[in-house]
Amino acid sequence: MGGRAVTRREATPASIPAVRKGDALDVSELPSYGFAHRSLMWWGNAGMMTIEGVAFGFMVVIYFYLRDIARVWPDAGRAPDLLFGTVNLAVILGSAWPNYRAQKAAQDRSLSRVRLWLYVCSAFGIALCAVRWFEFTALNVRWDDGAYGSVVWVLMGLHSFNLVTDVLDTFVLTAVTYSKPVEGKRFVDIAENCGYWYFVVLTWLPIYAVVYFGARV
Amino acid sequence: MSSRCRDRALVLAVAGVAGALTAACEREARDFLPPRPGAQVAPAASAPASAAAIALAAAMVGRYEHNAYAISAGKRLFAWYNCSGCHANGGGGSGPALMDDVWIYGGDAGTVYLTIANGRPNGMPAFAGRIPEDQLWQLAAYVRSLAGLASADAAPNRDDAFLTRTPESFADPAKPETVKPAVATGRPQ
Amino acid sequence: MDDARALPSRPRPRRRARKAQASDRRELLRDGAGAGSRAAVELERTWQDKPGVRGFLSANGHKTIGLRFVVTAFVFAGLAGVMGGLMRHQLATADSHLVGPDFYNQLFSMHGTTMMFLFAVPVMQGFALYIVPLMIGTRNTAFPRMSACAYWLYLFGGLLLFGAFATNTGPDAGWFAYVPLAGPQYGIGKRADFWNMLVTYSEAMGLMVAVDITTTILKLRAPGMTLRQMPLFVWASLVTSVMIIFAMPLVMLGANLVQFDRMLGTHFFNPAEGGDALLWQHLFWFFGHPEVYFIFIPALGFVSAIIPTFARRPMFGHDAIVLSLITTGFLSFGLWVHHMFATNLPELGKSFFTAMSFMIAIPTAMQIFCWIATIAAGRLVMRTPFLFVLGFFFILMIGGLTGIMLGSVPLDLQVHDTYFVVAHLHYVLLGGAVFPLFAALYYWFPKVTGKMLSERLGKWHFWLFFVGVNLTFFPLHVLGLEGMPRRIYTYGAETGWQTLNFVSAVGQVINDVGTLLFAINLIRTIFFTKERASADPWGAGTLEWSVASPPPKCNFFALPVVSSREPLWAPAAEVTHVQGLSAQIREGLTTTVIDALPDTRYAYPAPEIWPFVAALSVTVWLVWSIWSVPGFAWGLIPPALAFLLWYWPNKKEAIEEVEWEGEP
Amino acid sequence: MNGVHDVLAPAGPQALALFHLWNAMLVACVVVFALTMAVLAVALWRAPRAGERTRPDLDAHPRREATLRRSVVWGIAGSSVLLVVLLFASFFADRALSALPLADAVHIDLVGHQFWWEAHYEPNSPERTFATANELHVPVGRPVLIRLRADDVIHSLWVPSLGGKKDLIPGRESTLALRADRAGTYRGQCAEFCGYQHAKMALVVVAEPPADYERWRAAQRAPAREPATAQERRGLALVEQTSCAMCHAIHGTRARARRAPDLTHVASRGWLGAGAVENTPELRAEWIARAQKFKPGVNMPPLDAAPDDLAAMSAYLGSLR
Repeated sequence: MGGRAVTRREATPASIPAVRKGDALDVSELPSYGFAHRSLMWWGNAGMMTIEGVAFGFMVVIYFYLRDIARVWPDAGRAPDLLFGTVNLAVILGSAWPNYRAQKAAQDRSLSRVRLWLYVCSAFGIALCAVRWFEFTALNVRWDDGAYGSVVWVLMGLHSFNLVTDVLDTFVLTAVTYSKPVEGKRFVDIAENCGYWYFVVLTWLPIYAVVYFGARV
Repeated sequence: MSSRCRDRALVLAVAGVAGALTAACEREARDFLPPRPGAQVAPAASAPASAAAIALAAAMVGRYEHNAYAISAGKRLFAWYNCSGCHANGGGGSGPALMDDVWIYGGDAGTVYLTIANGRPNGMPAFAGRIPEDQLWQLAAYVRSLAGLASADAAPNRDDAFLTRTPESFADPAKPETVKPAVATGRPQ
Repeated sequence: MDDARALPSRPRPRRRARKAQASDRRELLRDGAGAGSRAAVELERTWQDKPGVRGFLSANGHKTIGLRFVVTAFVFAGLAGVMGGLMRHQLATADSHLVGPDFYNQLFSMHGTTMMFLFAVPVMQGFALYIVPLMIGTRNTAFPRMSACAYWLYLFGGLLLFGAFATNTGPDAGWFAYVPLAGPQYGIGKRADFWNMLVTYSEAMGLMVAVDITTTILKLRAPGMTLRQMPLFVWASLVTSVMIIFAMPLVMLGANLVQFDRMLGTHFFNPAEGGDALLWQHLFWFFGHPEVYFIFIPALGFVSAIIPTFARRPMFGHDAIVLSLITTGFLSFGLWVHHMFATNLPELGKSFFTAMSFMIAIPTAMQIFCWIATIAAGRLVMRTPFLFVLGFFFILMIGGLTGIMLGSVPLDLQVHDTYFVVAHLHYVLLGGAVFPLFAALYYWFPKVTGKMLSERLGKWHFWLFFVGVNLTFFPLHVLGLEGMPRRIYTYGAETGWQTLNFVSAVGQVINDVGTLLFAINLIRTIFFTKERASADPWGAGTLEWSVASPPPKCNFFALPVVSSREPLWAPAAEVTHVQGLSAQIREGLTTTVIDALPDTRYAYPAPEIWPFVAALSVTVWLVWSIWSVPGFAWGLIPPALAFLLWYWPNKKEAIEEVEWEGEP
Repeated sequence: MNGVHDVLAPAGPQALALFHLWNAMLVACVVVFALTMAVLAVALWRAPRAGERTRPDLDAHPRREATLRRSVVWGIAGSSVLLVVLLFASFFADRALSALPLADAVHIDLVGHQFWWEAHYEPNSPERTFATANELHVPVGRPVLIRLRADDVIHSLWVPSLGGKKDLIPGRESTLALRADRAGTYRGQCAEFCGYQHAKMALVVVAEPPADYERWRAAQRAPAREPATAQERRGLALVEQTSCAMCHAIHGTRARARRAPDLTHVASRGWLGAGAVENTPELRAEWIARAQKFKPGVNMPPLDAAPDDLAAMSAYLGSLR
């Protein structure tokens, strides 16, 4: 099996500027960074999102597990008020737009546009954190009131942790655009941070549904 | 760094580590065999505890307040001996509340021990002789933990039961004050 | 190479911060076989760790980190082994009073926790960190600083656990830490908190390394190393890493939920307030069963790397083995309930898990048959690594077959939580992981140190260990059937369990002698052997054997181009290596995921102190949070700062990188 | 007094079904193991030897590879068939376990405590219920339906000679059905780690002919025997005055607490402290004085008493048949 002769293939297609020179493959003309799945950062980010996604997913499973064994749900407190959660949903969905623009700008390596949109993203981030604060005040249950309170607080806590770290990331990336020289790799980082923001937005949809409607439906 | 400064840092580090070690050992020891064997067979409830017994008890309660095993044993006994019947998980019922910072007879270790051992007027029964001396100390340590007077590291966390109060480890160690009992109710006014 | 060392050193060119012009590029020093010795010297300098303590703490070469993982893991394993010996000694006689129940509970909890969290997983990940980049032809892993940080987290976590144990705060609720015994009411003191923290540490470590290894394998393979030509050990590492990414978050989450119950008074596991004690068992075993496979699958990779070398032929059924590895990875997520058959879960569901447990035997059987076929069709070189592989067959088979018995719901009801399980799990873990691990140690030792371990001592080690393991653990099957439960610190003489326990203790001593011989072998070879090993002492075919032993700092002076599974056995190819990467900054090549076509050049992160500082600050946070609830929040500030400083661009590096930059 | 506790010595239909399954599994596994090892041995025996420098064999030998492939495929097919057979065996054994007829079952409520077993017979018929601890008596040939609850942490009930185990989990109820077909004493033990004294949490199951069982049951229903001698009377007084009465119950006396094993008929039991010490007068006295010596971590506190006081208590408790 392993012993059969292996058909040799040309190691590079024409589109990629790695050229054969004698018995060597010259890669000096290759780009030193790439966007999306060409960059290692994208893979690291994907790993990160998988890890957190698994944690979120199981937290939601735990929610329904506990709901399933409960006689009444919520077993203490009331379902959270809808106002701030829904405001958050609107703002977070809205934040996808500047995020998209920032990602595009990073991919175009346009420093000024990157800065502009990162500022907008940061503003959205601050707004989201503020709304999140009010959300916690309107949960209508304490974490030690019962299993329902515990699971709601931890779900919200996990997402808030993500939210805050990514907002801080955005601040840092904005600041870093002022540290010269700006390597191309930094645009990749910004683009990937924007990719991660989509994850924060997308995870909010199921968590919003569970936290705000799990105790109503 | 000068050598003297380094020496001082070294001493501090050693002291810190030693302190952590002692604290950990005090907290974690499980002394299954208590220092004094146990209940006297002849009930001693009528006789007031001797000064020596109180001094010993104060010392032992002081030690047990830093020992998680002793406090948790006290907590178990608090339920087993039906202390909750009157004190209701520490919140107070027909007996006074134990979680607050108000003490009728004083909240120091010796007094709490004495209250449990000899009882008090208006309903607090005497436990000396009925239960081993060691358990009196454990109960006293636990009762103090209810008011946040025991070491927070060693104090119990929440129970696997209906939530009736914040866990002992969260109790606020406010300064205890002594309030004279009202004769009729045994409760502070 | 020796010539290159003799050349006078040259200061590195300094440049101003601007995009390199085409004319400048010609002055930059690039690698490649034709680049000459100057490039080689420059490469070694570039890849050298910085000197001094700071350099030691900053190092992020995959060989350094991998080796640190392996050595640290073996130190922890030694300590846990001593605990195991103490337990066997305690149980050797009935009504023994060598240790009391409280200490015994800490002993077996520490033994299990250490072996699973601080030995088995880190040692396999350490091996992967060391071997994988060499095997796939790259200079470092994708995120070396993350792995460096992971190592420090691992070390601090381990030290913290052992520090806790030394101060009588060792976990005492078993390595599975079932609530309520480890919960807020019955897990008194800080013992369970330390266990929860350790789990957080070790899972964070495992996840970081797993992401690193996955990315490395997918994106940094040498040109031409398509997925189908990837060595089996690399496949095993890939499967393991992906499994870790899906399983470990769960136990990390679970341990934190227990910690919230203990610390904040939440009610996840409090049945009186709507929680459920069984929930923890689901969370733990959904991770806990795959955990066994995190240990077992890399070991299968070792075996698959070693057999072809000593059978002098490529592996029979390479593709089938890859498929088996992937299948095993998938199926291992469907087995967790077989640890919970004695609970009151629905019967029908349990039967499903029986079927799954039986099914996972098939891919493993497939691999065993392929290995035997390879041996049958090979020409055998009987060296110590191969002996350990043969021992692996014998012991793993027994462990696997008893595993099938345990997978059956009704039979499990009898033997669950008895010494039968203790026997089974030690057969599986020793046979399935430790024997291959020893094989791997003997096999790759010359690559790592440049010296060969003594064959004579190695064979003694093998036989003593083989006999010892069987003598220690076989009688335990019988004890389990005779009704001896696990985790008891003593038993009465009337139970009749003494004889077999005594035999087991004798086996343990033989085991210890074998291990001692191994230690002597290590010390003798490292400190007293002068003879150097060649680059490829076993005549193996994979890439790690193409470089000197020990490997150069940069691994490859010119990255290889690959066209077969065993490049060193294959006839000479037309294109043999890559040229044109920087010799002055740490540069490598990314390739496409499936076909391994050159994609971009990649500047590896340089060594930095920040991963160490970050790990330290995370430690501060976790320890603080054991003692104080506000500490749980405020303690986040130091790690946040550390990670910020870690990320903040280093001006000098940025300048260098810009000068090597090529736009996509 | 020491009971049988052996998976391979079944004394009831449940354990017997499991015993048969065990035998089938054992035979299958031994055969598989022997075959695989034999094939490996032959392979090792027949394969030529070589050295590190031997040129690796990269040439494809189509016939040899085909033979290997065939062997592996047959091996896999064989193993799969065997696994399916074992799966069915397991499934049918499972069916057999749940097929135990429970029509005239003896109902027992069993509560796991750190570190002892509290039993209530016939909990649903107040006129027939009674409490005991750490020792169950069951009539031979009649099924027993045990309802399991845990008071503190998780425990697991396991009587190997009668059948498989079942966990006792706080907040969850489960049941275990057993039947003893042969008279005898069977030892069970807690099988889920439950703390300091998990090792000494035994449960003795005495299976006896129905007539003996009825006699035992009637005796257990009765209140405690009145003390007959002066020493026994002194013993009772001491038990009522000291810490014993704070946790234990003896029906018909002032000891009515329910935190520790019911002692109304403690003398009818073979062991004290859930299998910690044998129930002899001397050991009983020593147990009362210092249970922690035998079972460190048990909740029974020590008692500071003169030897003759201890002897009196031991004598009184020894009279509670």
